[in-house]
Amino acid sequence: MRALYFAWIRERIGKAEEEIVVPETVVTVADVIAWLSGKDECYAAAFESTKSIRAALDRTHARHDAPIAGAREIAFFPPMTGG
Amino acid sequence: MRALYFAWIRERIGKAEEEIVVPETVVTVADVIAWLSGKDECYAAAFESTKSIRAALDRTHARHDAPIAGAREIAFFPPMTGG
Amino acid sequence: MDPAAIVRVQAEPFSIEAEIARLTRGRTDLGAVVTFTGLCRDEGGALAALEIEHYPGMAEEEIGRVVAEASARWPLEGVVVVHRYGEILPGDPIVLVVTAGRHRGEAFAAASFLMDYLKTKAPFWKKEHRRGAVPGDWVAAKAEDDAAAEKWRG
Amino acid sequence: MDPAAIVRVQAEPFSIEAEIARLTRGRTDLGAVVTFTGLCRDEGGALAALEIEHYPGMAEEEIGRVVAEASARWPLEGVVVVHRYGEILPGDPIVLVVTAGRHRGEAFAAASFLMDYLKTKAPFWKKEHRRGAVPGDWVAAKAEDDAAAEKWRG
Repeated sequence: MRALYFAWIRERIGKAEEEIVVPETVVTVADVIAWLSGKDECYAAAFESTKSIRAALDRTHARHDAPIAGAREIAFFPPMTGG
Repeated sequence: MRALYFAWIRERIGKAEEEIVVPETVVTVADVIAWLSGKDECYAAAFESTKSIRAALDRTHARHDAPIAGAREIAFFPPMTGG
Repeated sequence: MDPAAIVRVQAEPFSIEAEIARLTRGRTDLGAVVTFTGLCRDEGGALAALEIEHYPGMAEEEIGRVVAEASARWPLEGVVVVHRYGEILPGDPIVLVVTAGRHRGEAFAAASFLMDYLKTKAPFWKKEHRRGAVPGDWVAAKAEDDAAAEKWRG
Repeated sequence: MDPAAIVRVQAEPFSIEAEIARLTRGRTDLGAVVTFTGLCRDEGGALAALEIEHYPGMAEEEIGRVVAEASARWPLEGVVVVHRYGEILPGDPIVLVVTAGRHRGEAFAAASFLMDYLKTKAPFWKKEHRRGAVPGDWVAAKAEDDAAAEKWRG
């Protein structure tokens, strides 16, 4: 699936998007966060404050316990500060 | 004092303003209304529904029981419908 | 410092952007601008025109008092109120309120308050001229407008 | 019929009057138009510029969902939302909401609701570039914005 990163999450990871292939044990948004955090210290730093991470599945806000099954795009970002 | 009339009060009386000299027994706004109503049937028609009459003394909203002493201008109009 | 307060009563149309610019030009401390424009609404296509009568002098003074009341209630950085009189055609603007503040809360609240109060306190009266009908009818004041103004009390 | 709903995400500035005209042109059934403009505010003169990042595609879709929610709650006759991204200088406009209705109540309520929801749901992030400071700081979300959105529930 396509993973997108925004704002300081993007900056810490060092890229705006990438293709990820998660193992079958990764079922929810929270699982993706945990799995990405284990990749290296940049990802770990990006996701260290789990409470500050918002996610979207196929461009719709998703809770951390939402299943990712079927989604083609997952995005991670801090709380919104537009408007 | 100067008396001003607006909207349907003006139309019923047939003039927009006039100089009035009230007797000493006329003390409040309500007294002015009663006194004007007695002038002729046009004034009587203009002021027949006392509840629908608003007044201002020197360009400030005034209740019917407000004393007119010292005012140079008194105005009568229906409830406002601007905005 | 009192906020900039601009009150005008005029026959001419107004430019919303020009009125906003009076409050915002050259400033970088404003976060929120709210405008309300009241339009001449034609219910059912029978209205030929509105004729708006006003009490010259008192209209400006009374709007000024309502603006002062709003400025006392909220930390505003600027207010514009423009109210038209004379003949107004369906679809044309009648009244404009602009409020500027540091945050959106005060700008929204003050604009809404100003309109509720102007409706019941500013000395303007509307007469409806309907197609084919002579003479026109004075618009009756609405109880809901009194209620809207009343809700800001206490 | 659904009201006219126009949502745009763009780098360019916008014209408030042009956006209002999209909703009002040729119509005589509207009584009220409310606009909200959010400006880039510089607290204390230290801000050089804001940089606004957004999630292309989701930004438009999410604003569209918020507009649909507002249209379901109030009898609106038209809505415009324009949100900018990229570099924004102090004093420049960031976001515009326009609501049109027959009466002022729904136009005010919907514009206020839209702003409260856009703040917490539309995927935009602000970075502040301060004079002399490198790099900039991401603006932290405000608890008061969450509370403002929360008050419309239930």
